[in-house]
This record gives sequence, structure tokens and C-alpha cells, in this order.
Amino acid sequence: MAIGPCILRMEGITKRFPGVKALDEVRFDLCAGEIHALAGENGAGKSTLMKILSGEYQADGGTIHLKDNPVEIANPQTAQTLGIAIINQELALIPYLSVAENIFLGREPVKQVPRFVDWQKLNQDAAEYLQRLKLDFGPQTLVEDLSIAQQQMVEVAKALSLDAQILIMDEPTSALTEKESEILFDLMAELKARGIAVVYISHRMEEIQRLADRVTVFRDGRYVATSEIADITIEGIIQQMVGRKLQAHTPVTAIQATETALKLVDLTVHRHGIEALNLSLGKGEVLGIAGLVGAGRSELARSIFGVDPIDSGDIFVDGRKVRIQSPKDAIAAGIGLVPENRKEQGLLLKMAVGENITINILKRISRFLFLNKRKAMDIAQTYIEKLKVKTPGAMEKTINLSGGNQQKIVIAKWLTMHPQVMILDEPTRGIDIGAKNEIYALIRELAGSGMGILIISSELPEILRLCNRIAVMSQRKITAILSREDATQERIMTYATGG
Amino acid sequence: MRGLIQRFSGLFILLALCLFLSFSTEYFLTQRNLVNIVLQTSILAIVALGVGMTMLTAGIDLSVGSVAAFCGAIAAGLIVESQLGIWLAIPVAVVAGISLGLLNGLLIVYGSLPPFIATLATMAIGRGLTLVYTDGRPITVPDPAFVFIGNGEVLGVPLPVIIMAALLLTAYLFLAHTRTGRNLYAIGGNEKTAHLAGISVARGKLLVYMISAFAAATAGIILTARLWSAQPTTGMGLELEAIAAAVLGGTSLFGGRGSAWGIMVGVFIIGVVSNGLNLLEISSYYQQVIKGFVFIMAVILDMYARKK
Amino acid sequence: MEKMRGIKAYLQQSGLLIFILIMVGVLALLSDRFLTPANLINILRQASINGIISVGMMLVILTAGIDLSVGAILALSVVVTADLMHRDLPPLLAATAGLSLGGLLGFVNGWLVSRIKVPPFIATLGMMSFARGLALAYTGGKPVTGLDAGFRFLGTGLVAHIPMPIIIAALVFLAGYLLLSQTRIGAYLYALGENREAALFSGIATGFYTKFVFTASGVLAALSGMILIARLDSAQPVIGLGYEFDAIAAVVIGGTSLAGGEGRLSGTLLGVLIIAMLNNALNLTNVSSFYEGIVKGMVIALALILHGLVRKL
Amino acid sequence: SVTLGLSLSTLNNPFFVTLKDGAMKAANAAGVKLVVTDSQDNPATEAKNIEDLIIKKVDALLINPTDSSAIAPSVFKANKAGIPVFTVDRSASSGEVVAHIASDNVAGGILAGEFLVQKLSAKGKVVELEGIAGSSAAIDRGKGFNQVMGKNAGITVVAKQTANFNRAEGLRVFENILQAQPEISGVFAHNDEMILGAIQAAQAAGRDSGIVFVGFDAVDDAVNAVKAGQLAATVAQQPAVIGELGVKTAVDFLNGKSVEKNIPVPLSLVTQ
Ligand SMILES: Nc1ncnc2c1ncn2[C@@H]1O[C@H](COP(=O)(O)OP(=O)(O)OP(=O)(O)O)[C@@H](O)[C@H]1O
Ligand SMILES: Nc1ncnc2c1ncn2[C@@H]1O[C@H](COP(=O)(O)OP(=O)(O)OP(=O)(O)O)[C@@H](O)[C@H]1O
Ligand SMILES: [Mg+2]
Ligand SMILES: [Mg+2]
Repeated sequence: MAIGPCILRMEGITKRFPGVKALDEVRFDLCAGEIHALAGENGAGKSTLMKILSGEYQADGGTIHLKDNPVEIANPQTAQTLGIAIINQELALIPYLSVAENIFLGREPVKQVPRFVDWQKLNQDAAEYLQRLKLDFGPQTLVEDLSIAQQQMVEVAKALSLDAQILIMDEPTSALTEKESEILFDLMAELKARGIAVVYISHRMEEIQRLADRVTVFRDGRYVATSEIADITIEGIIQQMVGRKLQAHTPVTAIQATETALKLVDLTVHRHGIEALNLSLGKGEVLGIAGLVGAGRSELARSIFGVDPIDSGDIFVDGRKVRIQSPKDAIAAGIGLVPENRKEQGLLLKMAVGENITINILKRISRFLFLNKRKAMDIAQTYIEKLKVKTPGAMEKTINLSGGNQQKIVIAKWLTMHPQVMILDEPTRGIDIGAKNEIYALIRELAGSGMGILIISSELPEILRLCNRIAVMSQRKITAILSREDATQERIMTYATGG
Repeated sequence: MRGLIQRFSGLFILLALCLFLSFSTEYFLTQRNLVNIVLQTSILAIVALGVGMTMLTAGIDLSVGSVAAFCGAIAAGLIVESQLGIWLAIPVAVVAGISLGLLNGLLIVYGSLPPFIATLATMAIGRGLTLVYTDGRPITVPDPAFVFIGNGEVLGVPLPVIIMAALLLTAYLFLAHTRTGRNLYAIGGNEKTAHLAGISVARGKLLVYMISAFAAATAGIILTARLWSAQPTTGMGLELEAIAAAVLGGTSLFGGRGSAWGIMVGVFIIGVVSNGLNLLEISSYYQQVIKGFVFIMAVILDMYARKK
Repeated sequence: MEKMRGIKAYLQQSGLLIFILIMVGVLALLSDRFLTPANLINILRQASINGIISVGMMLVILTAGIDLSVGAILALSVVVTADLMHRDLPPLLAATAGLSLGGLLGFVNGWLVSRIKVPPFIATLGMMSFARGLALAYTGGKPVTGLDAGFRFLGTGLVAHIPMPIIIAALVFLAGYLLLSQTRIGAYLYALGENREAALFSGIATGFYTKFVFTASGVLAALSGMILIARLDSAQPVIGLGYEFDAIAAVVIGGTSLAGGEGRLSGTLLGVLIIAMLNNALNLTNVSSFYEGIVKGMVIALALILHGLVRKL
Repeated sequence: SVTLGLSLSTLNNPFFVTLKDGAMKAANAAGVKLVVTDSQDNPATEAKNIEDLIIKKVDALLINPTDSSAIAPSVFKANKAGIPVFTVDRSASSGEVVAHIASDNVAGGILAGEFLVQKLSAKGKVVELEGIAGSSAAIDRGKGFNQVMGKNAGITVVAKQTANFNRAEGLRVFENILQAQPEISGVFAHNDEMILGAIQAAQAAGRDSGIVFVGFDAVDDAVNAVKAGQLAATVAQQPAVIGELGVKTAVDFLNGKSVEKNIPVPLSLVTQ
């Protein structure tokens, strides 16, 4: 695993957006055959730098050298011809086109005469990439029919197909489960062996430690340091990221749940194949739901929340039977849901941060129909501070926030509500480690105040760290409920695979 | 079977309509009437294919009716007044039409105008140009070769139908089998992704508005030939009918979804319904009432058939 | 800082305002009759019809819908109202019936869109054909002429020297403004148009508000129809033909996106005024009907291009 | 039994609705069936409708063309199918037509123009409200009217604007013209709908008393307005008579009687 010569040098890169200086004279370099991790808190400027490298943005200042030649990367095509490919943080596939067409978008193979798309070649080539990534859907599947994890893997295949010398991966694993993550890691090792340079952005420190050769840390748009991975510990990276030592983990308090916050009795949802599912969640309890992709966890959440109302069975909140036909009913019954897909279900991207945070509680802050806008902004401001959301202000358009900060808004939106039962579906996706700790503390605090909390997460360490009990789902059934003491990664995986 | 119904739901609705009409009026299921329907719908079909392509890119083209009138008038004027042969007059007219399409494209791509407004402006401008060119009067074209385009038959098939079939086939091949065609779906599905993938969004958009204008120009010339005269008021309201046909055929107004065959099914639903209502001798006022009802029902049935 | 950004955002919206000022200047040069108080009142009075419809249209478009049926709903409502008055129903009752009918038809649109999931374009296109056909059938294609004198006050009356249509339109705009920018319903409507799924997940009753906007659009179409027939002293079944285009154009010129979720009512007001001024100016300067379309098309395109340029500053 | 097809240019205009009513009455009286279609002022729709009528094998076609030249192919089609064709109100430029029943739009325009000239003692400023730009009624009526205006040097046409045959637009457009023209002595509109809108505009502005209004078509509302003294005159084409005569002629022809090739329906001016 010899690391080759330096092939990329970015120096003095500066980028301003209205109201923010996203990058302030940062530098970054990359060698052939290395995996170079880029770390930093949410909003530190990681994605912005990568977008400059991949031609989506233009820097306001600074230079880029590729193999010692200065280059101007004026647009994505230039980046492609220079051998730079990127897997963006935000999924952006074309929903009504097939997987194969998405992979080779804009580069579809054509036959000689007539110059029609060579479907056979297209599908075959795509199938090869899908196989390499051990994906079990065909190249002709429509992207709109895929789950997020599957879509993320299509993005990987897309970048892979470019055969680039430099491959940028901006938080590829945040939407993946262990299984796909492992596939991805194997792939990265293979690329590395072939001398390809990989930029790897992730908030999962274990991954950085395990995969990377070097790590560069940004803080607040500034360059902090670059280190050989062998020379630095996880704590060290975190310290560089946040500029101080992090607090110790909040302990999980043992609870003696006497009252139930949420009880599901014989829940049946035909369209999701959920049959006679039973589950109960105590007040003050944090219950984790683990499982593989497609286990039906998100569907269960959607059903409880009334997005896809249940066909039969009963839902009890705080001992009262409730009828939930829509999210509105669910909210009225005291249930909140942090949805899995922030872009589609969680956020009003073109609306202001403050508007997003308060959209759930407008009733509470209005008189008759008239809004108390000041109060709304005050509440928004409180949560912006509480969750350390990096934004120029509550009036900023949400779409301009970094991925992790957007996720914080989704969480804030539900914190304002203070429901009796809170369901969190992959709540910390893309959130930096410091903020994660704070969110964990918040969750514990909410539980402490008597809220019942249901956490769906594909990050097992997260579940193990946070939950009083862990339910494991496989094939739309609950296969086990483990107490905190009994739960280990191995046992969970056994039940998750249906064993 | 289930999959078949899902895939061809529009077609089934069309067949059901035909079945109903063949039982309720003896005139419907005659060879002559069927040819008649296809002939009648050919102009709408050609226009709808063009408009449908702009809709694929999340655009719209309201100017097609005016462009049709404009091109019909230019062709007629060149033949009658400038004594140009039809082989020169028609290409000139088509080019004039395409340049209006180019104007649409430029306003949208480089002027950043919403397609609705850009093409609304061109709709007004095109109509005005037509009125100015014709001095507000119809231009009669006695040229038999020209008239043949609208009324002639080849091997018993009306020429407009042949032109329509050729354009339909071309549109199908373009949309389903060429790279440029497929990329239109990407532009409509997610413009930014398309751009990042190196697809020229500007070029794609310019292209569809020019194609749409070309289709409208073709339709306008056929219409002029069919009526032996260019009418300055021709094609008013054609845009709405074309958009309706495209939407009935499963094209999304928000882009990225639709197909040439789907548009064709939409066109024929409209054609069969208006033919059927005439044959059933429904009064013109109630024809409108029923048409409104049938369109909505067709979409509802289509959606339920598609549901998984 | 916040304040600066606010001002900038405001200036970015103001391309249309600048355009209107330029337009007023040019028109004042072209016709000495343009800038007279009487003509300005005249423009406002004419704008009020399209203005009222546009407020309803704006609500619908904000939620990513479209309403092609406003002209036809207007027609059916007014012929029914006029006919009821001919049958000696008190004008107030007849007008209420007409407004309710408009609301009902709008509600049906909303129901089709939200419950049956018919695309708004088709639902309202169907309604357009349906209601227009009924209006023609109801009257046999002939106008209903001679309306109650009290009813006509709605169109011809003056209050404090201001024509009633202007007052009503101003009230409608005021109500629209309050609704959109001061109430939670407004926030819900923007949310609905921006991302229907996220709105649903936020517990917003998406179905209810979809029905609400279409119903409002129907009622407002009927209301502007009442004013129109009060002015004309007659209700024709062909009244309001093509009004949907004027209203959509006003809303879109005003910067509202047809994709929903974005736009301001002040923009719509400017859009309405631009269209009304343009129509007025074409008549004042006696532009030949042949050139009318050409001028209109170019002016509208120019207005938006300028608006875009200012926004980029 | 005998079935007649009647293709009307539009049913959105009271004039043609009256024509249809007249035709219906005559058909009922003669015991024949009448199938009516509406071209919605669109020659393409018209061609479709006539094709459908030919498919239904009607015994005779009464056509009220949207345009004289655009109708020709449809007439030829009917000729080929052996169906006798009669034109009403507007003629066909070619094809074999058994009889044409109409009054002349150009003549109507002249009639209106002459009336206005006489009323204004051949001097003053007049306004012309035009129909849909490019439509045949607008072209012909305008042509007749302007012929007369051109011969009278004392009269100037100060404004000429389209209001698309529509009453609400008549109101709006004339309001604007009132703003531009401090002095207006007469108005001619290409149809009654527009003139009735203009009258409302003038009344609201308090300027109706000094203006001579002349309309066209003599629809019920206009005749009433003449009676009430608001409208000075309207050109009566007697649509009901045109419709009646059309059906009668067709029935006579089918019964083997010989019919006149040109059946003029006299124009008249409805005045107080
Ligand atoms: N298009 C934009 N307009 C305005 N501000 C932007 C835009 N893109 C990014 N920013 C701002 O630039 C800063 C850096 O954002 P960036 O996305 O690079 O962060 P990041 O390091 O990738 O964070 P995360 O870990 O959350 O993804 C943030 O404060 C963000 O709000
Ligand atoms: N292998 C697969 N092939 C096809 N569809 C799948 C597959 N796996 C999941 N799906 C579908 O994707 C949709 C969403 O599943 P998703 O995996 O997001 O939900 P989940 O079971 O809650 O698990 P998780 O939230 O961990 O991903 C479901 O409709 C599911 O049927
Ligand atoms: Mg990022
Ligand atoms: Mg999930």
C-alpha cells in the first residue's frame, strides 16, 4: 500500500456566500493511492471545498494544481475530463429514469448507425457495477422505486463508472447500513490498490481511523491540520475539529417504566406487509429499533404517524386509544416523527430556517389565525443556539445550510413540539460528533422528563449507547427485544438477519 | 395481465371508450369514421408531440397555436403572392416557425423567463405577426400540389395521417432511443443533476422549443392545406388542447415524465370523445359539459389502473 | 446585518416596480391623457376585475396548483345570479347564491385534486369545459339583461368618490395579504406548495388547504363576476372567456413560481397593474389591433427580463 | 325521415343562437330532423364537424361557414358524398352550393356608416369597435363602414380598437377610449355585444348623451336598447329569418322543387 506522489494541491482557497465565509484560505493536498479523510464540524466547509474541486462552485480565491500544473475547474465537465469524480452529499438522481441510465447519465453508449442508445451495452455495463457493489436490483429498475440506501449505492456506481483518478466521497455512509458500508469499504481498498486517490468525508470517526491514511481537519472554514492517521487518535481529531475537549458520554439511566407512553397492539398494515405487530414503549424509555435495510422500520414509523394509516390493530398513547388517519391526528395524539429523508419529508428547503423550525407549532404561537412572528423567531433562535446550528440567521433559506445543519433543523422542528412520544428515524444522519453528543444528551434529557422515545438507527453503536431496550426487526416482524445488558452487535445482527 | 393493464392503462381507457361508442352509435365503428377520426386528430397529435417535449423538460409551450397560424400564413402568402413554388415556400415557412421557437428558447434560457410567460409573450407576438402579414384577411391557396398535402391520399391513407405517423415514429425513436432524447427526461427530472452530469441544459431546452415550433409549423401548414386557405385566427386554443392531450396521456406538467405513445393515447381520447359526441347528436353546450366530465374520469381511471 | 439583507431582498423584488415607473414615464410621454386622475382611476377600476381573480389564482398557484376554470366558474355564477334576480329573488340572496355556487365549483376542483389526486390542470380544465357548457345551456346562449338597480351599485357605485370595484378589490388584496403573510394559514400554503410531503409530515392538513384554495378561487372568480355584470347590466354566458390566462399571467409576472411555494402578493398586484396599464395604453394610443399582440408580448417579456436583471444585482 | 345538418360558426353569440332557433322552428314545422353543430369560430373544428355530419349521411347540409375560403374543402367533400349543400349568412368561395341564404355584411357596414353620417350631419369624430381581428365578420363589416367614412371628409375615425365581439371588452376598451378622446360624437361597433358594453362605459362616465351609438345584429338586448333610446340604431340581419329560410329552402329542394340560387334576406336598420 505504497502511497504515491502528490497529485493534487489546493492552496489559499476562499469562498464566500452571502452572509458567510464558507472557506477562508484553506489548503488541501492529495496523493495517488491514498485515502484522505476530511473532517470538521457541520458547516466547516468540507462539502464546499469538494464542490469547488468538482467544478460545481468557483472559488473566490486560491489555486488548484493537478500534478504540478495549475488548473481552472470552470465546470463539472472540466473536472470529469481532469479525472475527478464526486459522490455528492445530497442524493440527486433522476427519479423516472432507470438505474442504468442514471449511472451513465450524459454518457450513454450509442450504436454506430443509427446513433441510438445501445441499451444492451448500457444495461450490461450498469449490471457489472451493480454486481461489483453486490446490489440485488437490476439495471432497469426505476430509481423512484429504490430506497435511500439503494439510491446512495447508485450514486457510488455512478461515480465509479467515471473511472476517475480522484474520487470524492462526501458522507457516502450516512445513508447506508453496515452491510452496504462494508461493501463500500472493500471497494475503497480496491481503488486505493489501483492507485486512485480518494477523498473521504465522514462524521464517523471509527471509519476515518480504520480507512484513512491521512486526515485533514477544517474548523469554521479554516484549515487546522493534516496528520498521518498513525500519528493521531480519534480524540485528537475531535479536539482539532471542535477546538476543545468533548464532554464525556451521558450515561444511560436505568428506568423502571411503570406507565406506557406508546403501545401498539396487533398493528397491521397490508401495504407494508406488517402483520399483527406488538410493541410497547415506556414513559421515559428510549427504545431502539435495529434492522437491515428494508426491514420495515421506516414503514412502521410512517404507519404509526398516520402517513400510511394502519389497517387494523390499536395504538395507545399514554394509555388512551387513539385513531390516527393522518400526521395531523398523530400530532394531536402526542406523537412526533423525525423522518428519515430530510430533503423529501423533513424540510421546506426554500423556506427560512426559522419557518422550518416553527412550522409544527404555528397553532401554539398564533392568536386566532394571526401569527406572532416575533415569538416564532425567538423560538427558532433558541433552538438554533441550543443545537448550535451554523447559519447566518433564522431568516436564511434552509437550502443554503450544510447537510448536517439541515438535519439539525429537522430535529429542532420536533423538539419544539414536545410530544409525548417521539419517533426518530435515523436522526443523526450527517451530524458531526460534537453535535451528536449534544443531541444524545438532549434525547436523554427528554426521556428523563417522561417522554417515550423510539429511535430507528442503522448505526449500532448509537443504539447501543443510547437505548434502554432494543427491538430488532427483520422482514417486517419484530424478531427480538433485547435489554441493554443483553445487547451486543453480534446478537443484534443475528436477529436482524432473521436468525 | 395486471402489469399489462398498468402499462397500457391509457390505451384500455381509449378502447373502453371506443367499445362504448360502437354500441351506442352505428356510425362509429365504420372504416370511414375511423379514418376520419385519425385524420381529424392528426393536427392535434403533431402539435401535442411537440408541446409534450417541452413539458418533459418541465416547460410548456403556449405559442403553438400562433406559430401554426403564422407558418400557415407565410406558406400561403409565399405561394400566392410571392409566387414561390411550394418546395421553397414550405421550408421558408417552417424556418420562420422554428425561429419563433428559438425566440422562446432564448427568452427561457438566456432571459431566465418562466416558460409560461415566455411562450405567452410569443403567443401574442406570433398572432400579431400573422395579422400584420395577412393584413387580417384569409389567404386562399388554389395550388393543387399544396392542397394535396392536406387532402391527398397515398394508397388510401390520407397524407396528414402519414405525416403524423412519420412524426410519431420519429418522436418515439428520439425520446426513447437517442441520447439527446433521454437527456430531456433528466433535464425535467432534476435540472441540477443533469447539469452536473455534463448535459447541456441550455441546448436541450433550446432544442425542445424549436422542435415544438417545428411541429406547430407542420401542423399549421397541413391545416392551411386542408382548408385551402390560411386563416389569421387559426389555431386559437390549440395550445390548451395540446397540453390537455399530453397530460391525459400521462405527461407530467412538472417535467421528467411522459412518452410519445402516451401523448398519442391522450390525443385519441380527445379525438374519439369529440367525434362520439357529434355522432350521438349531443347539443354543443352539453358536449362541453360531458367533455369536461370525461377528461376527469379518464385521468381518474388511468390513475386507479396504474396503482400497484 | 439582518436589516441590510432585508433591504436587499426588497430591492431584488423591485424590478417590477422600476419597470412600472419606466412604463408610466413612457406612457405619459406618449399620451397626455395617460397621467390624468380620471384615467388612473379608470385603470384601477379595470384592474380590479382581474385583480380579484388573481388573488384566488395566487393562492392556488402557491400550493403548486393551477386553476383554469375561473373564467367559466365566473360565467356560470353570474348567469345564475342574474337569472335568479330576474325571477325576483332579492339581489342579496341571488348574489349569495352565485358566490356559493362559485365556491361549490371551486370546492369540487379542490376535492378532485386533493382526494382523487387528479392533476390540477386536468381537474380545472374539465371544470372549465363543464361550467362553461352549463352556463351556455342554462341561458340557451343568450345574455340575461337588466339587473336590479341596488345590485348595480356593486359595479357602478362610488364611496367617498372611489368606485366600488376598486374598494372591493382593495379589500380582497388586503385580506389576501393578511392571510398570506400574517396568519398561519399563509405559512401552511407556502409549505404545501414548497413540499407537499414535508407539509404532510409537519401535520398540515394538506387536503383541507387544497380544497380551501380552490374554493377561495371559485368564490373570488364569482365575486369579480358580480362586479362585472353589475357594471354591464347584463350577464352573458360567454363572459370571462380567457380570464384564466390574464390571472395566471398576472401572478407569474409578479414573480410567483408555477411550481409553488414562492411568491408575494405584492408582486401579483404589480402584475395585475402592468397588464391593466398595458391594455389601457394600447387603447389610448390607438395601436392597431394587429399590432396589439406584438406590443403586449414584447412588453411583458421586457418586464420580466428587467426584473431578472435587477434580481441578479 | 329527413335529417338536415346545420353547421354553425358559433353558438357563443346570440346572433347565431337566434339563427339556430329560427332554423329549429322551421324544421319542426316541416317535420324534419335538424342536427346542429358548433364550430366555435374555428375552421378546423368546423371541418371536423362537417366530416362527422357527412359520416352520419344527413340528407342536406346547411353551412354557416366560419370563413368563406376555409369552407371550400368541406363543401367539396359533401359534394363528393352526394349531399346537397346550402350556405347561410356567409358564402363559400368555391364548391357546389345549391343555394345561398344571407344578407350581406359589407352592405350592413355601409348601412350603419350611412346612418351615422346622416345622424352626425357628416361631421364629427367617430370610434370603431372592431370584432376579433381577422374574422370575416369583422373584415366585412369594417370594410363597408370604412367605405362610407372614407367618402365623408367631415368625419374622422379617431379610434379603431378591437373588443373581440365581447360585451365586457366593449366596456373596458371604450372606457379607455373615453379617456383618450375628449370629443366623441359617434360609435360604430361590429356587433351589438360590444356596443352595449360601450354604452355602459359612456353612461358610467356621464358622456352617453352626446354620442350616437350604432350596433350590428339586432339581438334582443340591442333592440330593447333602441327602444329605450340608448342605442341609436342596429343593423338587423334577421338571423331567425335566415335560419328559417335556410331550412325551408333545403326541404323544398329535397322535395324536388326548384330553388333560387341566391336568396337574399333583406337588411334593415332598427331605429326608434
Ligand atoms: N449555496 C450556499 N449558499 C449560502 N451558504 C452556503 C451555501 N453552501 C454552503 N453554505 C454555507 O457554507 C458553510 C459551509 O458549508 P459546507 O456544506 O461546506 O459544510 P460541511 O463542512 O460540508 O458541513 P456538513 O458536515 O454539515 O455537511 C455553511 O455555513 C453553509 O451554511
Ligand atoms: N432490496 C430491496 N429491493 C427492493 N426494494 C427494497 C429493497 N429493500 C427495501 N426496499 C424498499 O424500500 C422501501 C424503503 O425501505 P427502507 O429500507 O428505507 O426502510 P426500512 O425497512 O425502515 O429500513 P431502513 O430505514 O433501515 O432503510 C420499502 O418500500 C422497501 O420495500
Ligand atoms: Mg457537507
Ligand atoms: Mg428507513
